[in-house]
Amino acid sequence: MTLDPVVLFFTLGLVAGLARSELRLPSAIYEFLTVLLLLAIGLKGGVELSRQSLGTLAPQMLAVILMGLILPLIAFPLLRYVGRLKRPDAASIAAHYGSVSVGTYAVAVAYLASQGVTFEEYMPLFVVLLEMPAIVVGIVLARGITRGTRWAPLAHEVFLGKSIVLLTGGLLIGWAAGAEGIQPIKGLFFDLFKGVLALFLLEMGLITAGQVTGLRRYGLFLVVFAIAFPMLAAVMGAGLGWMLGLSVGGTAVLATLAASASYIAVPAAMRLAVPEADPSLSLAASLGVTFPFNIMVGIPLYLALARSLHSAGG
Amino acid sequence: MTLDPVVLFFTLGLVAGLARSELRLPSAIYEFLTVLLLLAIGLKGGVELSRQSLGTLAPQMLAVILMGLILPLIAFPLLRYVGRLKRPDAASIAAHYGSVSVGTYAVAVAYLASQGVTFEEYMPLFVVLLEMPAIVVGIVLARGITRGTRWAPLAHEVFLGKSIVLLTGGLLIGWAAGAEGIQPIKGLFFDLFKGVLALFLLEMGLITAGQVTGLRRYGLFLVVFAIAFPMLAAVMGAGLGWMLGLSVGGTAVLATLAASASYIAVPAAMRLAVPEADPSLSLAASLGVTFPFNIMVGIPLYLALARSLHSAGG
Amino acid sequence: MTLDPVVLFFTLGLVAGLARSELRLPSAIYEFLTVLLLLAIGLKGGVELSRQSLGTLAPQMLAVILMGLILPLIAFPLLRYVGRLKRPDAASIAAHYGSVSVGTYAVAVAYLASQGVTFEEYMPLFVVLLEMPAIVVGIVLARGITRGTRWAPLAHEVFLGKSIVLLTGGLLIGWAAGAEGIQPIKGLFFDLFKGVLALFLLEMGLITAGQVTGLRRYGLFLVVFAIAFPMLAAVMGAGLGWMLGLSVGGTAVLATLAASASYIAVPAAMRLAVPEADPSLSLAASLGVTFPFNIMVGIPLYLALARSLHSAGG
Amino acid sequence: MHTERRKLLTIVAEAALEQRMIKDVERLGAHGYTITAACGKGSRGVRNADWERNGNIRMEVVCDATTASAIAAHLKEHYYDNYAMILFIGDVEVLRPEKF
Amino acid sequence: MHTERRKLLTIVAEAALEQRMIKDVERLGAHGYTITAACGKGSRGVRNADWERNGNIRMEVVCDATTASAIAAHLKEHYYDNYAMILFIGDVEVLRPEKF
Amino acid sequence: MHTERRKLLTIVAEAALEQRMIKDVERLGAHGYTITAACGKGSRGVRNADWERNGNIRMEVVCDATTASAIAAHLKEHYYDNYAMILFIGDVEVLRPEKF
Ligand SMILES: Nc1ncnc2c1ncn2[C@@H]1O[C@H](COP(=O)(O)O)[C@@H](O)[C@H]1O
Ligand SMILES: Nc1ncnc2c1ncn2[C@@H]1O[C@H](COP(=O)(O)O)[C@@H](O)[C@H]1O
Ligand SMILES: Nc1ncnc2c1ncn2[C@@H]1O[C@H](COP(=O)(O)O)[C@@H](O)[C@H]1O
Ligand code: NA
Ligand code: NA
Ligand code: NA
Repeated sequence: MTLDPVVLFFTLGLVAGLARSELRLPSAIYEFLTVLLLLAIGLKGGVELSRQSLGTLAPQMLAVILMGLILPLIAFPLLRYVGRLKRPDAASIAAHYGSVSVGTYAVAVAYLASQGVTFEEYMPLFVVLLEMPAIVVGIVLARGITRGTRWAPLAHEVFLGKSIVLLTGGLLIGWAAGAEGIQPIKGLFFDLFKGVLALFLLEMGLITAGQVTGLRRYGLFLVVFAIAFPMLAAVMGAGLGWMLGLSVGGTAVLATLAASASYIAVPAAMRLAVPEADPSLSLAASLGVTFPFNIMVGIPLYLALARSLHSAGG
Repeated sequence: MTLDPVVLFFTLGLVAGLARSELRLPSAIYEFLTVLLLLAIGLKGGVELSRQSLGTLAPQMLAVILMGLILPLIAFPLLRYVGRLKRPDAASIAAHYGSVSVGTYAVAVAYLASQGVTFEEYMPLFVVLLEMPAIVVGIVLARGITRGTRWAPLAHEVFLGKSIVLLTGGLLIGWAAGAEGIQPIKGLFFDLFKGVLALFLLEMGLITAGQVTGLRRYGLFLVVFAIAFPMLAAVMGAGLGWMLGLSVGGTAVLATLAASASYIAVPAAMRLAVPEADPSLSLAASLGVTFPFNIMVGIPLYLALARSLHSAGG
Repeated sequence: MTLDPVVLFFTLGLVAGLARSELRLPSAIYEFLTVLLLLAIGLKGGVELSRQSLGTLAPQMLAVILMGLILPLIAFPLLRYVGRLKRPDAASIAAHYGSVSVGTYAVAVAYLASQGVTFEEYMPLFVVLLEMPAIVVGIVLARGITRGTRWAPLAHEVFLGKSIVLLTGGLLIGWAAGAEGIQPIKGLFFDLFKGVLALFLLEMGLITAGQVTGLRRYGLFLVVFAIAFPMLAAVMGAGLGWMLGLSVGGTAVLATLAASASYIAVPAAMRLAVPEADPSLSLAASLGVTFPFNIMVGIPLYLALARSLHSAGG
Repeated sequence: MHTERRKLLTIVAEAALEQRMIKDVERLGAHGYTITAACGKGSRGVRNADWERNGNIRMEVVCDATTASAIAAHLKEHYYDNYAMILFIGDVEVLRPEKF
Repeated sequence: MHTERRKLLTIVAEAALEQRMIKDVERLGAHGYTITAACGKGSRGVRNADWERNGNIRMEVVCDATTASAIAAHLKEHYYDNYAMILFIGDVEVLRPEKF
Repeated sequence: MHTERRKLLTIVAEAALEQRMIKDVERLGAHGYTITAACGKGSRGVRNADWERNGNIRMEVVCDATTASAIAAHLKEHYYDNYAMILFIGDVEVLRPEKF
């Protein structure tokens, strides 16, 4: 299983970070790279979307949202009763793993491209759909429905958070402008995509290194969960993709989305809605273990899984 | 009248901003995009300049400077006596509208390109020439010539301000290096131009949203002025372009320059020379109303105007 | 001797800075450009490295390291006994001139390309090798071997400093991924290289302007040294390149490396290990004089030198 | 030159709280505030700004003693248990007491 | 350890004034200054740095009482009417009185 | 609301010292620190952040008087001769004395 070159940049960042190198990308640059990735992914998806009929998409969209609701419901009892975590911590981590990581999605796209595997390019739509539901479930798991959560500021925080605004905005612009309308801006958003992703992963490696060092404190269970649950979720995602009649590539991407854990939208939302949950716990799991596992080991596995499913299912 | 895709990014920023999204580009990135735009525009103009003879340019240059002196003299009485604004405020706003907005120029260039309309590419030279004169007029209008203004620090502020230095620098480098000399750096400055403009407009949308919310305070007159005066100025600019024998595209660009209002060089200069003028007033007008009006509605109108002028004038 | 367009950006920055323009690139952007340059240079070198056998490289690598050890030993007595500088200052400056400047290397590469001269593209390897040795020599010169320097934190500072980590990382990734592996990221790292270099030089010009103004304080000797020593070093570097059987281009590059003075890695290391040395002294020399001299005058000279050496040596 | 005493309330807290802290101090009677980005370390570990909203903000409020303790009490009650936050109060002289 | 009393003058003002404020404080006898970028809100509304020079700067000057009030008086006279600016003065102990 | 007195130690120094200063203050008993980026000017000339690590950092430590003077003494001994650095100490009230 050969590593995609972009992943080598992650390794470089990880090694440099673990060796306590002074290397750091300024936060403004990290922000810039994130904005470029989110818009590029949204735009690509939107262009493709303009070729689809809502009729074919609607059922897929519903199924995907359903998956986003179910995943945290499976994660929670594992965390609460097997892992013996406090209720708010278990609920918060469940929300992280029910939601998605755009960075992981981007690596999956790059990997499929390097493997010459095609997929349904409107999938960024699913990324958007998957961010929200798990958050709602997580909050209800932490609070119970009875105790009134102030949903308004929360919905605002999530729906108007950077990632959803830029992904949705990109989708709409791509959809409105269409393939040739996008041409003049493809120089920045598409030709540079993999390079931008490489730099982004370099910084992610440095950030991950910071999380890894914190892992020891949280014991073995969290590490095991952060590897085992994504694989379980990937199987469900792949199964769903197959049932929805997605291509091999599409199935692999949906598996990756299921396996990925959020580290942007959900942490912010949880900090607001479930402040008693320890944010470093969920970040250590999603950033320190799951993200590196997915991009270095998981994604190739999920593609293999999708392949075997399709060859089996014929 | 279809919107150029780059303008959709402005709309995205505007909507996100009005919805109070947390989305923001770091100021360092906004600076970076501005530098790229200013240099790219300057370079393009410089390359073209190296193909022109001063003889043909000199009269045009003089005419354009004259326009920069006259526009604020028309705006001032309207603001002072119709709008009943305080003298310094009227003078400051007049200076803003006599000067130019590079962002608006960039959108006009992008729009003409998407419409397949060509224009005299040395026009960035006019952008430089138009920044300064209106500032001088504005200061004299505020102070009268009698009361000594300290011009030295002011000239320094304007001539050595970011926008003039980078535009002029770009012009000179483009002029010195010529078309093939520029080749090796076109990857960054030209191939990415529209993408960079799109991101810039995204941030401009967010900034504009902040201004719009402040508009209510200043009453209807300012809003009307910020739309009516640009259209009046556009007619003068188009007329001048036509008399100077510019192409349809060139006429449209000169109309756009006349219609655009500064929001970088002039605010800084006025803060220094006419501190008693309320800066939020002029920004609300030029950023909150005129900039969005020009890029979303004005520019296509000005092109139509240029076309009819030329077909009429034969 | 025509200036490469990228050098015109340096001139623009220098003039703007000397005229006290407010123009500045945000430090985050300067960081970003540096990261891009270091990675791009490393990647290019790494790709080429994957085509070389260690057998042919080993002797060259040793020779280059030796040069890095000898250069400061020549510089020190000149600074200490001719220039009458304090011991720590002389040692620190010697270290700066024994080490290398990646920015100067990048300009040399751009210049050779514009002259259509090829060179051994694995040379970034030499850049890495040349950063370290002079630092060790400089510290020993300042402290003597007797007085125990705490080398551990120092080695950490240098080996894990931004420049070595990114250059080495780039070399390894380029080496591992090879020419076609790098393809997908060439859009960012290679196609934009010269544009990024141009912006970097613009900022370097502004920084240099700040140093120049400080030069007066340090008297004539420092200025003379900062021009004469690089030329002396260039002769040695060219001679070595010729003896190692490098091409004309390679000889010119090695001469440039010898002539260049560090302004990133070494200042940081010296601040840590020889704090009593005045950092503004060495920066004024390397940034205020040597850097501009090399990129505007030196590099073409060094190429001419390499040419004559090869035509003479046949 | 005539000056008057006021309190300088300084709050260092995780950046995620910025909007809510602004609402709070204004509601509790502060006439203004100044914010700078910061990083640091305390009982809740290292907080640095180099990714997302993981950094701190440092907010200063010049106000009278009553407002200062009102804000301090409010922040203590609502945020101390679950958020990274400290605050401290000093004495300062101001020129235009009516402003603060 | 021996220390001496000095004044800590803190000025928060719109960034456009930076160069002029630097000139002023040096001319009025300050031996140094420290500046950090800031945003905030006051009687002239919200000021944030996310575009052009629309942010604030926060300048600190450690100096003796006379210098402090000289600077304060000068700034009040020249800038208070037309610019966003506040200042406040506190007491601090320093190690090297000769420096300040 | 009950408060207690503590010292606020503010250090402005060249950014290159950041890591070492952090080690020092923690070793000398500080329970935390807050750092902001700064530029400025003093006896060692202008220091601005717009290139490499040429800027300053501004570190604040809230602690008891003994810790404050211990840190001050240590910094004075180790850095004053060769590095750009100043420090000053003020009085502040804190809510949770046990934290500082
Ligand atoms: N003793 C201290 N001195 C200065 N700043 C502190 C101190 N303790 C905590 N802080 C700051 O307050 C933030 C939150 O503190 P904590 O809630 O203790 O983690 C830290 O990240 C520091 O920036
Ligand atoms: N009461 C206050 N406390 C802290 N900072 C303030 C206060 N009032 C104003 N400021 C700061 O001073 C700047 C200018 O104030 P003003 O001139 O009142 O708009 C504001 O943007 C704030 O950053
Ligand atoms: N009198 C002062 N007031 C405020 N800050 C100062 C003062 N003197 C020095 N500084 C700050 O401390 C840093 C180092 O001072 P110095 O060691 O004197 O160069 C300077 O760069 C300033 O940021
Ligand atoms: Na998931
Ligand atoms: Na105009
Ligand atoms: Na050298």
